[in-house]
Formats: sequence, structure tokens, C-alpha cells
Amino acid sequence: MKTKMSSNKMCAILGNLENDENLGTLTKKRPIATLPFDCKYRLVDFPLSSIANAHINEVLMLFDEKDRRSLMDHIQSGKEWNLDALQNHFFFYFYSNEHQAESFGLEYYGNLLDYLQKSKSQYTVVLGSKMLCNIDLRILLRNHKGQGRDITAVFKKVDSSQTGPHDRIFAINEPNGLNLIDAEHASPNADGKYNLCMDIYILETERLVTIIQQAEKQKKAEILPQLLKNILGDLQVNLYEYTGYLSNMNSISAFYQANMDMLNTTKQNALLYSNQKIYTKVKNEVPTYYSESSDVKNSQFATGCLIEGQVTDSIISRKVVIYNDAVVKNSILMPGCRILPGAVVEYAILDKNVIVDANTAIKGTAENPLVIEKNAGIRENVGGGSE
Amino acid sequence: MKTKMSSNKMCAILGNLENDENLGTLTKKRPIATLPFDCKYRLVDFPLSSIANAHINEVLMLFDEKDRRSLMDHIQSGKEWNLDALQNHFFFYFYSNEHQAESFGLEYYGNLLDYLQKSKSQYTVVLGSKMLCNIDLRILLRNHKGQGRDITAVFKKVDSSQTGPHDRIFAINEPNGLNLIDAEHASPNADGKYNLCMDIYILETERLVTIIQQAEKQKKAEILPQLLKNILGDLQVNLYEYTGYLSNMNSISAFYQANMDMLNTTKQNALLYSNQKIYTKVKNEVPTYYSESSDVKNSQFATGCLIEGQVTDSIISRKVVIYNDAVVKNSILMPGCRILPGAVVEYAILDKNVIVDANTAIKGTAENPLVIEKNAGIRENVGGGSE
Amino acid sequence: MKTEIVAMILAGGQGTRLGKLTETIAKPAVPFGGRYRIIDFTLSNCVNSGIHNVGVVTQYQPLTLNSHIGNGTSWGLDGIDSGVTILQPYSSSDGEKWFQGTAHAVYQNMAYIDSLNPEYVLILSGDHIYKMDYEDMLEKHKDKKASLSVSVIEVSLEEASRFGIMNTDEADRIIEFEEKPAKPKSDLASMGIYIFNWDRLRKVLMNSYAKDGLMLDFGKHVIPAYLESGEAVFAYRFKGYWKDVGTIDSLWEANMEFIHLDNELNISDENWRIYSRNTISPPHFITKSGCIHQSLVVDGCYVAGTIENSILSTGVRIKEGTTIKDSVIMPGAQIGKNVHIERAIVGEDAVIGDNAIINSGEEIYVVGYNEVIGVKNDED
Amino acid sequence: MKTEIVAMILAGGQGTRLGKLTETIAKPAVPFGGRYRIIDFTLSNCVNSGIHNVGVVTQYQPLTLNSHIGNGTSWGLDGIDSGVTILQPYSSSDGEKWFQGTAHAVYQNMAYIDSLNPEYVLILSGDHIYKMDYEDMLEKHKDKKASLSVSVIEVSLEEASRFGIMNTDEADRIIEFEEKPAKPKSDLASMGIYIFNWDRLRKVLMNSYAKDGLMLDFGKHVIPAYLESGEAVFAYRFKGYWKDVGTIDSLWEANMEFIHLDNELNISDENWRIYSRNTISPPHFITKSGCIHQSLVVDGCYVAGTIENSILSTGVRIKEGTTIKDSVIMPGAQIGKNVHIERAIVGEDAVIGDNAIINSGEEIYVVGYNEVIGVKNDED
Repeated sequence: MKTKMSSNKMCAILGNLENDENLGTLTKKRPIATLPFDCKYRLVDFPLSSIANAHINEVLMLFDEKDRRSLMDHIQSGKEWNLDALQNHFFFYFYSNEHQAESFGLEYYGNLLDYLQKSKSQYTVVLGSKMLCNIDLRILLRNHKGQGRDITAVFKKVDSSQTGPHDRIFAINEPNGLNLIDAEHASPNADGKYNLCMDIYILETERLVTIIQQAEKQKKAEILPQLLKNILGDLQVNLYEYTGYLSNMNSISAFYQANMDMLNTTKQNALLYSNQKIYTKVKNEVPTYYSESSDVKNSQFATGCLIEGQVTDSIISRKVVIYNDAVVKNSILMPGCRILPGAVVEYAILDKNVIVDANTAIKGTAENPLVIEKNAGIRENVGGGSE
Repeated sequence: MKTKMSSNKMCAILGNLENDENLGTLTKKRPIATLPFDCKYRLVDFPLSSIANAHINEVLMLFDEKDRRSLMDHIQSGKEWNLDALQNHFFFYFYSNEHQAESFGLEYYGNLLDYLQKSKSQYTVVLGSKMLCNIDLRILLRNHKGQGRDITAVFKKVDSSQTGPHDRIFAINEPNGLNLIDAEHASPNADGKYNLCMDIYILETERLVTIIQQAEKQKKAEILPQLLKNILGDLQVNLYEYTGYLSNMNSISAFYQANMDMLNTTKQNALLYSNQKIYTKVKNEVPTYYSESSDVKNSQFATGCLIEGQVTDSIISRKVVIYNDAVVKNSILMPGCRILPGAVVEYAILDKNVIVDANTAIKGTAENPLVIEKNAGIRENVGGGSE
Repeated sequence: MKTEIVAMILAGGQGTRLGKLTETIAKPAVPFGGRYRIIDFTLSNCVNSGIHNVGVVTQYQPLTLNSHIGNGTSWGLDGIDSGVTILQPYSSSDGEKWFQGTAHAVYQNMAYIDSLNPEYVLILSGDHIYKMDYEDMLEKHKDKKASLSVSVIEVSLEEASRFGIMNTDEADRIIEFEEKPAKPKSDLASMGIYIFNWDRLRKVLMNSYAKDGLMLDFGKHVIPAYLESGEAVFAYRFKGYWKDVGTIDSLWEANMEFIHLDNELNISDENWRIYSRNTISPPHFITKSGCIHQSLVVDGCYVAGTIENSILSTGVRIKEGTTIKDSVIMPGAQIGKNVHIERAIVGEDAVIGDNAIINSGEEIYVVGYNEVIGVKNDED
Repeated sequence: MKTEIVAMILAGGQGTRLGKLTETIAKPAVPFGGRYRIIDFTLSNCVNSGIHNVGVVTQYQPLTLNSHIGNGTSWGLDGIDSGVTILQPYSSSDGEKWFQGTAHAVYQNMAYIDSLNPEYVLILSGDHIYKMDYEDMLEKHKDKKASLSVSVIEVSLEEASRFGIMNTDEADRIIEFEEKPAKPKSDLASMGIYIFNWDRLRKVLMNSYAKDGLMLDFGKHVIPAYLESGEAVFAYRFKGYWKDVGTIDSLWEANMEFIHLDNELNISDENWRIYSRNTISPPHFITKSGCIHQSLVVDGCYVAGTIENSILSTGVRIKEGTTIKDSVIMPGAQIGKNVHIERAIVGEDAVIGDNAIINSGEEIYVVGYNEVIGVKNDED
């Protein structure tokens, strides 16, 4: 009987490797991973769905201690993403957030090694939630195996608008000469595009163990994706070009734009209607009711809403109520928002459960959509288009 | 339609309320909750099974941060105890272990209140893992509702041998005069028995909220069962007498005795073959194989074992191997122990994965069973009956 | 180990009165209200009432029903000591076992019930839209020390002659039962919902099938026999929304009533959720040309046309220039451009080509499952 | 969404050669090896081979099989996009659908397979004890661009005339198939395990049933037809333990071979686990008078007697003075005092009264499920 520690098995490490200071209050009380997206998702649904679709059955979720509550509330037993199946093993490891200290490194690397050494998977894939995409990890594995390099790193050719100061760009020079450069110092390819590093890696589990043991010895204290980025130069790297939909969630406007992208059928199809289903938490909401007076155009809606007013070019999440004569334009409304009669919301991102009082206006601009904090009650006009 | 926040719903708070310093190395790297018991269980299986059997669908598990790993490994998605079902909500809250500090109290009570205030259950039951029993919580609820008191506390009449210095005894004087006394100062009932407080309570969720808010105001820093114990005097208490099997895990010898109790058919039936099934983690072990040379008497065995030697009056857990000519008597072998040919184990508790070399002897006494730490390799004789 | 109560949902009938809609799928699996199937209401009632073991008895076209119910996880019926089991006819050494009536179906599945060893059996049918707390009915059943409780609802005296009518005494004990009486003596109609003490029912059925085997149907045979032998049979009065959806007209009507979520059924009540299988679809999208009034829309829909007083179910696509009025569009249906649909039920995965007109006046028009009307255009 | 491969376990046959053991339960549900049922091996092979969708086709006595398989959770077949579905005959508007052969059973359940839209269909039978990596077979099937792969095992030439024998060329292409040949030309016996390209098989079956409907059986009709029409049919050579347990003798033998856990089957290999339904039983208990040699014992047993070269299944109770030798005691059986049992299979929940002697010499004695032999004593 051949052993099933076989050549098609991957384990996954899913972590919050991302800088989120550019997302303002949107990530004040949650990690990027649990940021609501497109009416009914959270960003972590995308990597988790990729993991489920590839039938990966060992998953380690590496997150910051402060993000525990928000993550656990969303993921719970992991049922929706198949994490709780008999053969599956999934673990959370929450680290305390002083990640400069040597003590951090010791504990962090110790936990990683413990996980990897018990794993029965020949390969490990590392990914995060900040790069919104729908990637087929089985194809990635096949590509990696075909190339015979130490590690495969995923990139996508993007415009400069899709890169931020914290991002890294692959500059491909000579046959094997690979450079990873901070976005601010990178020059574009001949076609004007940049090879954006998507922070998705695949490599042999054994090699990853060696890399981490090395880091442990050197008393480093970098989190895993950081560590991988920094040693890529020392490895034989296979670059894999991802060609599907990508949004790099590195700013409020990137987040706003990604949501608006979903009003574009081509982009929506690429992300949500591909071969790979996107799983999210099941809510059992009732259908959305549109009243006699409702007037909706070019917008997307989750279930559980009650729509009496006017909605244009917007993203409306679960259990939103838009009363008579209220107007919502070019906005993102997260679950549970209530827009009272006569209120106006334009170019705004309303976090969960925001209530906008009757005849009150919130107005941002296309360039600077206004963000309203979770649970806020808006009783006076905000913005006005001239912020 | 009547609301289902109805009169039969309980939520449960399951916590490590117990002092475990008397269990020596058995609880060095695990809480009492995950201490292996009787071949295939861990102690927390018993309260979790009571919760599952009562169809309670909100569970909060309150544990010390240091116990996280051990608990999570055992409970995982909670499937085996039905914790992951659609309508069920279960949460872990791990507190840091400086529980004297005021900051501890603030965070601890905050988390408790958050849980209780979101709960849809009219009643809350509080229980732990140290008092090994198989209690029907639906009957307890019925009893509580019938009595109309503030809180119901569970006790059992026990011999003095079943009480330890940290335990409390109910001294029942006048109609409502109830006293909770430290075991060391308590005098027995007329029949020589003591009314041991089992640290199982049931009360209205609203009342519990009030009690915790009070404690928060008073800047207390006691964990919940401690808090309840200390204010029992201020409440109208209904005492509920539990008559089933009980073992108070307050010492190594209590733990040893409880395991040995399982070789008594009456006691075993009471704990394991009652109306209420005991659920534990599913392992899919193969059947236990007894070789031509095996010689087993009055012992209990889990699956996955290979038995070639002699076993008498012992508890043998999963995946234990007892080779030819090895002798095991009056002992508890936790999962994965290997007793090599010619070795002798008597009056001992072997923690997980202990290996006893060929022709080596471990000998404790009935009064002082020897405890061998997890993963130890025993290459020289230990004890000798005269320790 | 004793279970308190087991529910048996009798979903066996072929429901021929639903025409095309039950040609290829069992009646309880017929889609309803955008994201539900008819059986969801009964299954959710069970779960919300604390009933953890449900048998679904069926013999017609079980595939859709099977894949809808799956492992029961959507209703939380997949835990330890709980489950939903689909019970189909099977072949045994004493011959093939088809179900010949409601009571016969329970008799044929006695082994399933016995394996759970319940005190009570709750008999339900899978084709009603309603919300009901069976736990309350059980409590009353126990309080009254009944041998059989029959759930009844007040109907108008005109309607009464279409139902089984229960004549009761002042303590709600049933003293007479009349099937579709010409001159009803009471307005209490049986809802086809029964709680039996299992021990007793088991004996009655065993006894009958050991002899003449006449106990085929609960309404026709078992209840009259219970009354005759002086068993304690009580009526349990139900108040609230209850609708049989056994005909095209009543199915359409129930859907139309459902549109107004604040109706008597009160589906939005979070304390009594109606669960259904999760379909894993993206949110729905209304294009620039879309226009929706007085309608329900769910996940996966794409709406470029005008929707009036209608229900669009999961994954429905409506192209531009099209008008849907007073209609129910079932899951996955694809409607082309410049189509007009009025007073219709469009079946699952039906395809309506461009420029089609579907409107048969007073009658409700039914497009069957997977039916193709007009030319199917290439996807654009 | 496309599924790569769907497995169909054909568990339909009544297995009359197992006599009493299949009178009330389907063959795949017959207990085996202490804590398993026969179908566990096939189901576990599927899961271990990365197959996530399994249909189990049955028409005989499905209750035990149903409750054993439950929601599939014991094999990890309860997740998203994965599941095990029991497929039974049903009634449709064009009549009742009973299965008349292996290929006919697949034809009748075409709607199930189509709903998963697979590229390949793996046909399995539910009554073999073996461990096999179907993923490897699928890879070979793809490598060879086969239309059909048939798994074969080398048998001795004497045995060969009991099997369907595959004559192959040097590339393992099957060039001839002989059902139970008097003079076998090869020693490669079909194991009844096939991988078909679904598109092709679907057409072949549809075509046949639209005309004469002669394609009832894979071995008798479909494989010969494939060979005749020049399809690429390849043999996949399996090596390892493989045992048909279709007769009392072979079932007993397979159990006896199973006792030695280090046998060729290698059940203890943690890289290829055999999963089964968890029974929630306490550990087993050997009393002061108990004595066990060369035997397997599992959870829930109570042993006060002497056990030699036997298997005790879940929840078996053996009282003192009793000897069990060369026997298989199935789950829940209760054996009284001073009983002697030798070369027997004792069915589930059978009760053997005190002082009984069960030993019919050469033949294997079978006690049926729930059968009571001798006087049942009160529990003491």
C-alpha cells in the first residue's frame, strides 16, 4: 500500500501578514481578514474558499491576538469552509503583538514548527487576505511541481495604481536573476505594468521547516510572509503569473473600488462566478423585499433587506433597511445599516449598523469616499462633497 | 407566534474553576479538564456530554490561557459533542492567569457579560470538570424551576475521604439557614456524611448578569464559581442532591481510585452506561489484539492495543502495547504507553507515551501509586514498593 | 436510550394536482418563496420545536428532495443523536414495500421508529406553509393524557365541507369525526397533524396488519377506529397562518401572499427562523435598466427587466425589455429579452426565449422544470 | 461546476448466499472484523483516494445501511461539495424503478450522476474486503487515455474459471473477456471495479435503453459491447489483499484472517485508515474469570468467559464458564453462562441462553440477527 503522504497534498498557512493602517477605521476593530466585502462576504472567505476548493485538509490560521474575537465570530467551527470534516485538521494560533521581541520569535517559530512537523503534507502553501483574488491552488501546485524550483511565488501584472508603498514588485532581469523591490523604487516592465508580489507562496514542507529553523537560530522575529519575502533572494524562485481578478486592499479607495468592481459584470463573474465557489458564513436571511416605491439601478444586494427608497451604483449588504424617500448613491452599506426617510448617502462607506437619521445627508466624493464607523448614529450632515 | 426565548432553555458556562496543584505532574501541562480517564475519555467529556444530552445550544468555555493548546487539540470544532450544529453557539474565552489583578476582573467580567447579554436562554448552568459525574441537567432545571429560589446548587453526600481542604461543605441548619463551610472546618451530618458542594449551579441568566455587574462594580477579581460560592449566603438557595456516581478529583489518589472504580461493574454502569451517553473524541482505532500468550484479568481496555503480556486490575488506554512476559498490575496506562518484554509495572500511573524498557520495574504502592511523566523513557527500576 | 418524540413527515403523495410541477420532483421539494422549498417550513418547525429526529417518507422522484435535504446540516439536523432520514420503499425478503396510505407508510417504516424508541410520534405532511410550535402541542397532549392529539384550525363553515371536521366537547375532546361533511357541525378542520402515543399506535397498526390490513389511512381509518374504541382523542387548536399548497392556484396564491414579508406568517421573525439549503450564490444584481416593485429577490439573481409583484428565486436571470408581473420564477430560470410574463409559475431551470409572451388570463400558466419556450439565445 | 470523479457503490444484490445474515439487512451492512461493516472498506478507500462524492445503490432492506451511513460524517463525507447519497428505487410518472442489473442500476440513477457532472465514474461493489488507491487507478486510466479501465487481480489458474477473465496484450489493453471460462487463457480476474469516461458510458446506456434495453449488466453486456466496438479498454493490475465475502464460508474466513492485524491487509496502517461509524461505547472489560487468546475485542464488550481465535464485536457480553472458539460474534450479541460456541457466526443482537452448545463440525454455524437460542436468563 503506498503511503498517502503523497505528492498531491498541501497544507495551508493563512495569516494576517498585512499592514492595515491605511484602511482607517475599517480595520480599527477587525483585521483585514474579516473586513466585509460585496454585500455578503468577508475577505478571508476568499483564501478559505481556495483552500476548500483545493481539498486541502490541514490549515493553520496565524493571527494577531487582538483579532481573535472578530475571526472566531466569523469562522466558529469552520463548517462553512469544510474545516471541520473528519480528515481535516485546522488550528488557530494567535500571537501577542509585540512582534519585534526575540521572545515573540521563539514562540511564533515554535508553534509553526510544531504544526509543520506534525503535518502529513509534502507541500505548504502560504497566503493571506489582503490580496483579494480567487486562485486555484491545485493548478499552482501543479505548476510548482513542474518547475522544480525551491519555491513558487505568485504575482500579477498590475498598473501602478494597484501598488502601494508597502508592496513588493518582482523585477525579472537575467534567467535566474530575480529581484524583489519595494514598490516605490520599482520601475515598470516594458508594457508599463508592475509584477506585484501577491504574498502567496508554495514550497516543500521540509524546506519551509529548514527556513524557519534557520530563522529561529538567527533569532529573527519576522512573521512568516515577511520572512519568506526577505529570503526569496537566496532561493531558486519559480514565478507564477496569476491572471484572474485581483484587488490589492492597501487603502480605503482600493477597498471602495474593489466593491464597485463588483457592479461590473465581467469582474464580478471573474471573482464570484468562476469554477471555484466562494463560501461564506450561512445566515438564513429572508429574501430582500422591494416595495412599490423602490427605485434601484446598477446595484448589488444581499438578502434580508427592505428597500423602499432609491439606490444607485451601490453595494447593499444583509439586513439593510432603506426607507421611503431615502437616497443611496455610489456607496457601500455594510450589514444592518438603516437609512431613514429622506436621508441621503453619497460616496460613502457605512460600516455595520450605521443609522442615518431622517433628512440627514452623508456626502463624500469619488476620490475620497467618507467612512462612517460601525454602530454610529448620524444625526447631522457629514461631508458635503467638498471634504 | 410565541418567542422561543422560552422557559426550557439553558446556556452553559464550563470553566476550569478547579485547583489542580494536588495532581502533580498529571496537570503540569494540561488542565484537569483534559486529564485522560478510563482508557478513552478526558474529564471534560463528562460535563460536555451532560450539555449535549440536555440539548443546550449555547456554551461558553472559560479557561486559562495556558490550557488553550491542550483543550483546543481535544475539542477542535466540537463536533463530537454537537457544539458545531447550526443552532448552536459555542465560544472559548481564555483569560491570562494573573487573576488577582483588577484588570483581570474587568476583562473577565466584561467577556462574561457580553456572552450572557447576547444569550437567548432564560437560565444559565455553571459547571466544571473536577467533579467527575454524569448529571442530567434537564432534571436539574426542572427542579430549579419547581423550587422558585434564586439559585440551585448541587451537592452529594460523601464520606470524608471524598473531601479535600479546598472543598466546601453545605451545613444545613434552619429552614433557610444555609452555610457553606471549608471542608477542614465542617462537621458531618448525623449519618457521618458531608454535603459536598459540587460547584454546579443553575440560575436565571438575568440574575447572573446582575451578580456579575455587582462584582464588576466592586472591582472583584474572582473567577465565576468562586464568586458564586462566596455570595451564596446572600441568596435564597435551593439545594439539589445528586445521587449518581461522583469522584472529586482533588488528589492523585482520588484520580487513581476513580479509574479503579471503573473495574467495579456497578460504578462503571452508573457513570458510563446510564441513560446519558458519554461522548468523546472519535479516533477510529483498530480492535485490540490479544495474542496467544496474553493473560488478562479484571481490567479495562480501549481499542488499538496489542496485548501479549499479563495485565491484572488495570486500566489500559488506546494504542498501548504490552509485550511478551511484561506484567502490568493495579496500574493506569495512558494512551501510547509501551511496556517492553519482561518489564513490570505495579501501582503506577503512566502518563501518555511512557516507554518502559525490557526487564525494568516500576513499583508504587496502593497508598502511593507512582506517577510517571508524559513521554518518559524508563530505563532503570523506579520505586520498589517502599517509597 | 429513549427519544421523547420522533416526527414523520409523510411526503409520499405524487401531488398530481400540481401538474408539471410534480412530474419530476416530489411535492415537498417544490420551490417556494424565492429561497425555500415547501418542506423547509415543516423541517424548520421541527427543529424550532426541539424535535431532533425526523423521518421523511417519500416514494416519488426523491432525487431533488434527497439533494435538498442532504445530510440535514442546513436545519441543524446533523448532530449527535439527531438526524433527518429519508425513508423510501425497499425490497425485503417478503416482497416489495410500497406505501398505500398515510398509516400504511408509518407501518412500513416501523423499524425506523422503533430504532429510536420514542414515547410519541408526530405525524406531519410536507406540503403546508405554516409556522407551528409542536412542543406546545406535545405539552398539551401530555397535560390532557391524550392517546392522540389532532391539530385543528378554524375554517369558515362554507370551507368546512372540504376538510375532515372534528366535533369536540367543551374540553376539546374529539367526539366525532366527519370526512368532508355536507353539513358540517363544527368549524374545526383537521390539519393532518397528529401526535400519537407510539406504544398504542404501534399495537393498533400491528394488530390491523396481522389481520385484515385495513388501517391504511390516518384520517379514514385510524382516527375513526380510535374514536370507536374510546381512546382519549383531543383537538389542539392552532391559530395563525396555514396554507395547503396542493394545487397550482393555492401554490401561486401562497407565494403572492408571501411577498409581503410583514404578513401573518411573519417569516422575518428571528425567533422562529425558516431554514433552507444554502445555495452558495453571490448577491443579486440589478442593472441600470432593472426596475423592481413589490417583489422579492434573492441571491444569484440578475435583473435587467421590470419586476412587479413577483418572486425571483435563486439564480434567476431576467434580461432587458422584459416584464414579469404577478408571477413566481423558480430557481435558475433564464428569461430572455422583451418577454412578457404575467400570472405564471416558471419552473426551475426553465428557459424562456426572447420576445415570448406568457399570459393565459385568469388561469395561472405553468412552465415546467427545464422547459424551453421559444428560441434559446446564446449567452451574451 | 465539474466534479472529476463520482463513485457508485452497487450494493443492490440481496446476497442470498449469506443466508440469515442478509435476510433483514443489506449485504454491505453486514458486520465485519469487530467494529466495521463490509461497506466501510470501500467507503474508506473512496475517501482515502480523494473521492468526495459517493452514491450507494441499494434496494434491499436499507434501514441498517441507512443508519450506519447516516450523514456520512464518520467517513468525512459530510462536507461542502462532498457527500454520500443512498440511492433507492423510487416511483416516477413512468412507473416504478427497480434495478435489474449493475449497469441498469447506474442507468436508473443517471440523474444523480448528472447532477454532479463528473468526467469519470468509478463503479464499485460493496462486498469486498480490501484496500485500494482508486486515485492511482484513475491516473493510469488518464495516462492510457482509456475509455474503460477494469481492475484485475492475479488468481491461480484453478480459481480462474470462477471469475470473469481478462485477456490482455502486452500494453495491458484488454482484448478479450471471458465470463467463467472452462479453460482460462489468463490469470487476470476482474474485481468488478471499473472506471468509465462518463460521457461515453452515458451515451452507451442511453442508446441501449432507448432501443432494446439489453445493457443490464457491466460484466455480461457492457464490457463485451465496449470490446466489440473497439473502445480503449485497459486492465489495471491490483496487488494486495482482496476478498469477496459473498458466502458464509468466505465471510468467516475473511474474519479469521483479519484477527492477525499484521496480515496482508495491514489494517493498522495510519496512512490508510478504515473508518466506521462511531458507536459511543465505553472501553471493554475483562473480568477475573475472563481469558482471551489470539482474538480481537472492541469497545463495549464484557468478557467473563474464554475466547480463543475469535472476534468480539461492539457491545458483546460473554458470561462466565463460556468458551468461544474460531467464531465471529457480531455487535450486541449476549452469550449466557457455560455456553460452548465453535466455528460459528453469531448475528447482531442474538441471545444465546445458558448451557447452549453451538458447533456443527465442519460447517460454519450461523445464528441469525436477534435470534434467541435457549432460554434467555434475566440480567444479573
